[in-house]
Formats: sequence, structure tokens, C-alpha cells
Amino acid sequence: MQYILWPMLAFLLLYIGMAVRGPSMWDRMLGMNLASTKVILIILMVASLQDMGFLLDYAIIYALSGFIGTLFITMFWGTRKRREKEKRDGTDQ
Amino acid sequence: MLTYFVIAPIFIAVLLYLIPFFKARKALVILAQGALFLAACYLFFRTRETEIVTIVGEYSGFLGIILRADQLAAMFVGLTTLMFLIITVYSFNEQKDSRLFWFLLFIWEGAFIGLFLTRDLFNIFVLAEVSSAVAAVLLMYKRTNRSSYHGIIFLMVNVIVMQFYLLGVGYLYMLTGALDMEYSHMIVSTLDRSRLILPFALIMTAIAAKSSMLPLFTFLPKVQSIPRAPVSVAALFSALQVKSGLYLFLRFRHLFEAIDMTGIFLALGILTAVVGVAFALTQTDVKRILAYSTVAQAGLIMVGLNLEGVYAYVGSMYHIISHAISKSLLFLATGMVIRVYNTRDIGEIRGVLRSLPVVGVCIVFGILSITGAPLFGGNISKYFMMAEVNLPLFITMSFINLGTILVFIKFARILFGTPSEEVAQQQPIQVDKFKQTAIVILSALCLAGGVFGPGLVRLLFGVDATVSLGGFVEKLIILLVSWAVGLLLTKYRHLGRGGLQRVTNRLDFGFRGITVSMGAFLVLMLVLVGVLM
Amino acid sequence: MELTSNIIIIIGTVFMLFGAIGILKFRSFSLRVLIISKIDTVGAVTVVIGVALRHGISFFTLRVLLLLGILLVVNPMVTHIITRTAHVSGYNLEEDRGQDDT
Amino acid sequence: MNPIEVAAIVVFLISFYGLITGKKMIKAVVYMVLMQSAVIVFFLSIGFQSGTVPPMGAYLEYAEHIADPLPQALMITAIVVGVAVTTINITMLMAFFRKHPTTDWDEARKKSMEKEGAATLPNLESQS
Amino acid sequence: MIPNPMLYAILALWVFGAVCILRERRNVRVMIYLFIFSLLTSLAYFLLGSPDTAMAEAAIGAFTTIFFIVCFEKYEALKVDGPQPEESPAEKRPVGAWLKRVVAPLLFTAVIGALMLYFSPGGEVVDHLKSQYLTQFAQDVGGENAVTAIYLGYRVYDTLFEALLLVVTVLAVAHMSYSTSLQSTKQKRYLKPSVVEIAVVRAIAVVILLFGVYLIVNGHITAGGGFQGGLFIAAFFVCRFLIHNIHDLPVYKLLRLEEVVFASSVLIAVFVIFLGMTYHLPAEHLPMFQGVYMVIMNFMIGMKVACGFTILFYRYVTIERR
Repeated sequence: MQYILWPMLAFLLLYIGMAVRGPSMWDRMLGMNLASTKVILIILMVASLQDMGFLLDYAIIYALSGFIGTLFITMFWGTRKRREKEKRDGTDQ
Repeated sequence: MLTYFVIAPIFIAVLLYLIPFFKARKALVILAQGALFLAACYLFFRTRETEIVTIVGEYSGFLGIILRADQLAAMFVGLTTLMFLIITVYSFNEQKDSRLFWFLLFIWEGAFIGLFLTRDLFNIFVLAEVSSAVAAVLLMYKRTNRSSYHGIIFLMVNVIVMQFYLLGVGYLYMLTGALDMEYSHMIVSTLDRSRLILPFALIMTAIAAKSSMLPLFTFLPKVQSIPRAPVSVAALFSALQVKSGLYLFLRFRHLFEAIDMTGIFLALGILTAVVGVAFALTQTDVKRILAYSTVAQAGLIMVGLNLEGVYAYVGSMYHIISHAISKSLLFLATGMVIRVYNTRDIGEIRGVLRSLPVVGVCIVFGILSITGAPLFGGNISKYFMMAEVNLPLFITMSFINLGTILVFIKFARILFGTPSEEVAQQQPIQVDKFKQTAIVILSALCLAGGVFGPGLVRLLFGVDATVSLGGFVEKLIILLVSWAVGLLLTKYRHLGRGGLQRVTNRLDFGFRGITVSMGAFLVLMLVLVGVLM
Repeated sequence: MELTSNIIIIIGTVFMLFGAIGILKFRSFSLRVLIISKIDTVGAVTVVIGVALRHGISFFTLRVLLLLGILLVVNPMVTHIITRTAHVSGYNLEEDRGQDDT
Repeated sequence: MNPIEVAAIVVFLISFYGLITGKKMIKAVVYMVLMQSAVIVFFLSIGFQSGTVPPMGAYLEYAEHIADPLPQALMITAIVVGVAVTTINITMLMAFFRKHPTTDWDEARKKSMEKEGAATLPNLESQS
Repeated sequence: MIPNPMLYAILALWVFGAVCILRERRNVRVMIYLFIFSLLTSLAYFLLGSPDTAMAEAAIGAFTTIFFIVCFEKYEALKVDGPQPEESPAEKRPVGAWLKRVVAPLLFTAVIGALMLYFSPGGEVVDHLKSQYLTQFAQDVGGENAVTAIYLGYRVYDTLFEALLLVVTVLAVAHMSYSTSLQSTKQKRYLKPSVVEIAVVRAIAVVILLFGVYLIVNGHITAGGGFQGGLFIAAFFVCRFLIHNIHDLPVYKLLRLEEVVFASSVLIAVFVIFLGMTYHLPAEHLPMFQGVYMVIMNFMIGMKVACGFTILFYRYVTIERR
């Protein structure tokens, strides 16, 4: 069971690499979201290895807080690019 | 029992914030503050015999947080309550509407009293953070000066220094497994010295920054003199914030007894005093001159704390009290002067004695007390500090005194001469009577500190302090000589001005400079304590 | 029970492996979003089910299933939000060659 | 001197280096958050062996390595104190941007000097 | 048991995240790396055996990112001092300047690091206090979570001051933010969320609220507690903002509520812990009394943190952004 943790870590490294190097900003956000999913799986593995139920609350908390953070960064970046687009098209509502 | 000292001001603050409309709340607050001061005096006399210990929650062993009040802590608590009592009187009807100002003021008092009573390493961290955050918000309180660059630097430097402190506490916890100072002191004395060096260096950097020692002091004076910061906050800043650093120095010196550090901090104190005086001489802003002279006095107190002998310790303790009183007196008085002259440049303020007679007299009292004139508090403390000290130290300390005299001669220029026209025709200048009473009380305290000096020392510290006539006369002569030298020097001050200016420019760091000097101080400590000694 | 759960977890990891290959192969954002988010959610779900099987019927499995539910809802939704905001804010999905626009 | 402690000190030094060389004021606040996380990881790594079990739940009796609850309780307080101070910092920074639209340390210093007028020390050469 | 090399690998990744933040110039990317960094630190806390701190770090990481984003947005909108090209290609600076600006601080930090590691006290770690805590916390303070027992029972004095600091922060931000009016008139709207987004966020918001209350209520049994629960209730209000894009939060009423809750939590702590009430009660009622005390204190702290962070969030997102 432990040996599954290593590929998880490898994927986590890959997605963080994507978030760091990814060409467009949207790649970064995708990388961020997928990295947090990988981390949730790592937490799940550790919880099931140590066979403790309450560690799973943390996994759920992690998923929810990761979701809020990603949501806000996307919303912020989208608003900014939208305003630039409107300036470009000159159709500023 | 001790927790009520800390909880009481916080409760006053919360009640004040929640019940704003109550008409006589300010009077109630002064009464409560007076009661707190009396309780602090009662605590002081109780601790003369035994040390009062309260375990929060009566848990066994060293599990909970233990508040201890010995004589030193009780004295500081008394000083805090006295200062806040006078500040409440001073700003009685100044901030009528703002509930937030009063709320933060008493939270600050609770944090200070808490800081002086706890011996718990992590608790000191939390209380130091609370006091620096509240101080930052109080300084930036008025909407106009919210864009102050120095307020940001003050908060950031304090947070970074506290991270150094927390790392030091982490190492200490690793070594001793306990957070209470007395408990870890027992274990630390058994450890061998080489393992203590890193926690010692980290914690001493934090303490040096909080008590504004040499490399890390450039931000504190600037913060106190933010143009539109409430002057009562600036007075409390120099009276208590710097002193809490010195208090922590005493506590941690007791904890790290294995490492002999008097030499280092002696040199540091002297350097800070000299550089503080140099900075003060080159300033043109009235409040900045006072702020930099606080740094110089802090250096002097650090020197006093590191001298051997009971007299030096008693002298520096007494100097802490008399300096707190006289410096806050000067700050509050200059606050009133600035309000009338509405300029902060020392060149433009003249003739305070004529336009504001009472305030002028109080300022004279403050200056005489700080420079150690015979009938005032400063004299007694300086006398005891220099009582048994070898010749080279004697010369350096009298040189520092000369420096402070120089600074205050420059400051005294605002008293004489004729006030400018637009101030003259505002006669008679109606002065807020609460502020006036506050200042008069403070100057009375300065005078009382000097006149009843030996009696007070015997009362406060139980040391049979006799001011021998020979010693007194000798000190008097030195004082007169230094006053004369001071007056002479001020005549030709334009000569050395350029050089001094260059020196102070070099030492006047921005934010990055201060962080670099923090790292440099840590390296200095590690090298000096670890490698050399 | 132990063996089946291990096998299912391995299958999940293989799915994620495809996702990883997908990232290395496709350079542009639109292709990546389309393919990888689906593969990843499927891989994650299989691994979670594998872990749930490992513990049989117990409180632990109930919590794992709750986590599974949240994962199933949150993951595709975040990908949807990212793509929609990209499109709405003028990121031209059709002819993007993985150019750098920050 | 276990590797976790080394990692914590390395991140502490990275953030210290960032504070020394950083030109932007926002970045300084980011580095302070980094420094705080490093100190907390250092605290939690005290007395850590692999397979340490969190100090809660019913199995406290038979687990051999149990994590030390004291640093964890302290660190929850340290995190909340850190966030409170960072929020005040950010508010002050924003108030500063509104008045002086620059975020470079040296320019900020120059502007604040000019703003305070003659009453301050006229030394404006940039101090790195 | 998680293998040691795995833990070291994750810590290496954590350090790599810090290096990324150091090297990156553009602020937007710094925000993303900061968010990833705080998620990785949360994982590191978890693997070091403390789910409580991990939960607090995860929730606070999300909020700090939001505050940083608003601060960066304000700086971005204010870039008046000329087109200061953020991504200016590093024009050929003379090597001397580069040496002075980069290598000198690098050497300086390396020297500090070398000295710290040289002097760091090795040897075994003293932890007899830890065994005392683990054995006695059950009957002294009650509950099964040693961490909550410590910061609500043994060290409640610390927790009160820290709750006080939160109240001070909220008051300072509410007072110092640019305009005191409740509703911000001219308002830069965020993007309108799509219908799908609104439906799902509404569902997730309920789950977040449920989990917030769950953390508060049995904080003293499993991992969790007042702070983490309060943060998640505040996250529920964040989602409420996302769904309806509304700004009508009665900030000053909430401020007063937070004050009252803080004052009452101080009162309860004073009566129960400072007076050592736990020692005067008859023995058989003690566990029930302790349990009730823990839940009430957690609830108080949770409410206070929830009000505080909601006010902070609404102050930041709605009014600060103008």
C-alpha cells in the first residue's frame, strides 16, 4: 500500500511543475487544482495506512479550502483580463 | 489573583467600546484607572516580602501558565498604571467621539501589564505581538497620517524580530522541554554552555530590537514622531515600549546566566547612547529630538544594568522610572506647544515661556530632571549609577551625560526668545485644563523624585541609599562643568554639524537596512559568544 | 479484500499516468483541459473507491464516501469555472498554441 | 539536527534573503508569511520520529510515538496571530498605495520624506 | 506509517515552492505560488502529526490568498508612477551591481545559515512535560483531543490574548479601510458567475457551513476546534458573496456582536478556569461540566472568528477595491 504514495508524489511534482512553468495563466490554475486533488489522495492514503477515521475530516477540509482559493484566483484573474478585453474592444459597458 | 490585573483594563476597554453613550464614562474610566494604580501599589508592597505566584487554573506542576510578580515586575506594573492614569487625564476630552482610540489604549495597557507579569516564553511572544500591533494601529489612528511609511516599517520589523524570538523559544523548548522561565532555568543551569548559544543569540536579537539597541533603533524614533500621531501614544511609546525591551533583557539575563554577556551589552549600551545623542543633535523635528534622546537614555540604562554592584542596578531602575516620567512630561508638553504653534520645526518655535507659561515651566522641570539637575529625579539615579564605577567608565558615562545636556540645550531653545506674531496675538491662549493638570502632576512627580530621592529609593528597593555630601558636591561640579561645556559647544555648533550629518546618514537605514542589521546582530552574537568566549 | 482494493488502486494510478502523459504531450491549454481533468477525476475516484474497499463496511468507509461525493462535485466544477472564465475573459481557445499570456 | 529542522531553517533563510533583497513592499509581506510557516514547521518537528501519531483519539495508550500536543497548541495560536498581523500589514500597505502609488521601498522612503516636509532629515540618497 | 524518505521528499517540494516565490517577479504568479506553498505547508503539518494545525493552515491559506489578491489588485489599479514594466527584461546590468545586489546578500544569508546549523543544539530532546500533558489532560480539562485541551484549558490565558488580537485586527481594518459607508456605491463588479457555478457553489456552501459547525461542536474530541470551525463558517459567507455578489453586510452590527461574544468568552474563561472551578465541583459531575465548558468555549471562539473573518472579507472585497 505504501508504494502507491510514490507515484502520487511524482504526479504532485508534475502538476506543481505545470503550475510553475505552464505557458498560460489558465494552465497554472488547472495545475493548482489538480495538485490539490493529488494531495487529497496522499492524505487519504496516509489516513488509511494509520487507520484513523478523523484524519479524513482533514482531507475534506483540504478539498473545500483548496476549492475556495482556486475559485478566487480564477475570478480575480478573469475580471482583470475581461476588463482588458473590453478596453481593447472599446465596448466598455 | 494576578490575572485580574491583566483582565481589568481589557474589560474597561470592552465596556467602553460597547457602551459609548454613557455620559460620565470618562470620569468612570479615570476612577477605574486610579483604582488600578492603587491596586498596583498594594501589589508592590505585598511583593516586598514574598513573590506572588498565580497558576492560571490551578493545574499541578508546570502544566498551565504561571504568572509571577516579584518586586521588579510589580514596579513596572505600577509604572504602567501610573502612566496610563496620567494619559487618561491628559486626553480626557481630546478624543471625545472615537471609541476605538480608548478601546485600543486600554488593550495596550492590558498587554503591557500582561507582559510584565508573565514568565512564560510563548506568552511573551503573543503579548509582544499584541502590543506592537495595537501600537501600530494607534499610531496610524488619524485618517490623515494613515499613509505613514514608518508605521509600516515598525510593524514589519517587530513581526520579523518576533519570528526570530519564536525560533529561539523553539530551540529552548527542544533543550528544556518546558516553557516556564523558572522551570527551564533549573534545566538550563545543568546544560553545558555550547548548546545554549543559538537560542541565546536569537532571543537577544529580538530583545535588542525591542529595547532599540545600536543597529536596530532607527525605526523606533521615527515611528514615535509620525507627524499627526496622537502625542499621548508617542509619550507612552517612549515611556513603556522601550522599557519593556529592557525588562525582557533582565528576565533573559537571569535565564541565560551560564553565558556571561555583560561586556557585550555594556559596549552596546555606550554605543547606542553616543549614536542616539548624535542623531538627536542633527534632527530638526521637535518630537524626533525627544524620540532619539529616548534611545540615548535606553543605551544609558543598558549600561547601568550591566555594571556590577547593587547601586548600579538600583540607579538604573530609578532612572527607568524618572526617565519614563520626565520624557512623557516633555512629550505631552511639546504636544501642547505644537498644537498652539502648529509647526514641528525647532527653528520656528520660540518663546514658549511667554506664550504658554505653565507649559514652559513644566518643560523646564522635565529638562532639568532628564539632565540630572540636583533637585530632580535624574540626579539621584545618575548618582547611584556612577556610585562605584571605575575611572574609564566614569568618564564615558559623564560624556554621555554631556551629550544629553547638549541635546536638551538645543531643545531648550524653544523656551526663550519672543513668540512669533501670529502666536503672540492669540493671547491669552486658552489651554485645555485637563492637559494642564496632567502636566503639572508629572512635573510634581519629577520634583518629588529628586527631593525625596534617597527616601524613595529606600522605600522602593530597600537599599539604604545615603547620598554622601562629598559625592553630591562632586556630582554637582561635574554637572556645572558639563552645562558650561554644553553652552560653549552650542555656540560653535555649526562647525561639527556636517560631520555629524554624514554619520547619521550612514546609519539611517531603510527597511532592508534594518533587516540586514538584524542578521548582522545575530551573526555578531553567535561569533562573540560562540567562538570567542 | 486487500488484494482487490490494491488492484483497483493500481488501476486508478494507471489512469493518472495517462493524465501525466497527456500533460507532457499537449502544449496548449484547451487540449489539456479537455483531456486531463476528466482522466484525473476518474483516476482519483478509482483510487478513493479502492481505499474504501480496503476498510469494508465501517465509519471510515462512510467518511471516504463523503469525501468521494465532494471530490466528484468539486473537481469538474472547478475545471468548468476555469475554462468558462478563460473563455469569457477573451482567452481564444481555438487558435491558442500555448502562448504565454500573463 | 534532523532533516526536517534543516528544511525549516532553509525556508527561514530563503525568506530572510527575500526580505533583504526584495524591492517590492507586497513581497516583503509574502516573505513574512513564509518565515512564519518555517518557524511553525520547526516547532512541529521537535521530537518527531517517523510514524508519529496525532495526540488525540482513544488509542493513546498503545501508540508508541505520540506527537507532542504542546507545540501544536502553541502553533495554532501562532498561525492566528500571524494572520492577524499580516491583515493589519496589508491594510496599511493599501492605505499607503492610495496616497503614494509606488511600492518600491526606496521611492516610498523618498515620497514619505517629501511628504513630511522640511521638519525631517533631508537625507535622500538611497540606502540599500 | 508514512516512510521517512517520503516526508523528506515533500519537505523538499515545500522548499522548492519557497524558492519559486523568491525567484518569481510577476505578482500574480507569486499569489499562485503562495497558495500552493500554503497548501504544501498544510500537508507538511499533517505529516508531522498535527491535523489541528494543518486544518487551521489550510483555511487561513485560502483567506490570506484572498486578502493578498485584493491588495495586489489595488496596487495594479494604482500603477500611476509610469509604465513600470513589471516583466522588464533584465537589461544588461554591470556585473558589479549584480554582485553587490545578489551575491553579497546570498553570502550573508549563507553565513547566517552556516552559523545557525553549526550552533544548533543536537542531542536528545527533553520532553517529560509532554508525557505529563498526555496522561493528565483527560481528567484536568476533559475531552479526547489533547491539543484542544491545552489551548482551551491549560493555556486559555494565551488563547484569550490571541482572540483579543483578532478583535483588534477586525476593528482596525473596519476603521482604517478607506470609506466608512456600509454599501460601496461605485463598485467594480467581479465577473458574473454562470448558472452552473451558482448551483454548485450553493450546494458546496451548505456543506462548508455543515463542516464548520461540525468542527466547532466536536473540536474537543477529534481534530478541529473553535478557530478552524469559525474560519469555515466565514468561508460559507464567502460563498454567499460569490453566489449573489451582494455587499450589504451590516458591518457595524457584526462588530458589536463580535465584541459581545469576545467579552463573554473572556468572562466564561475567567469564571471556569481562572477560579479553578473544575476543582470545586463534585467529582461525578466533572466530565459533563468539562465537556460543556469545552463546547461553549469552542462555540464562542468559533463565532468570534467567523464574525471577524466575514467582516474582514467583506471589508476587503467590497469597499477596499474601489
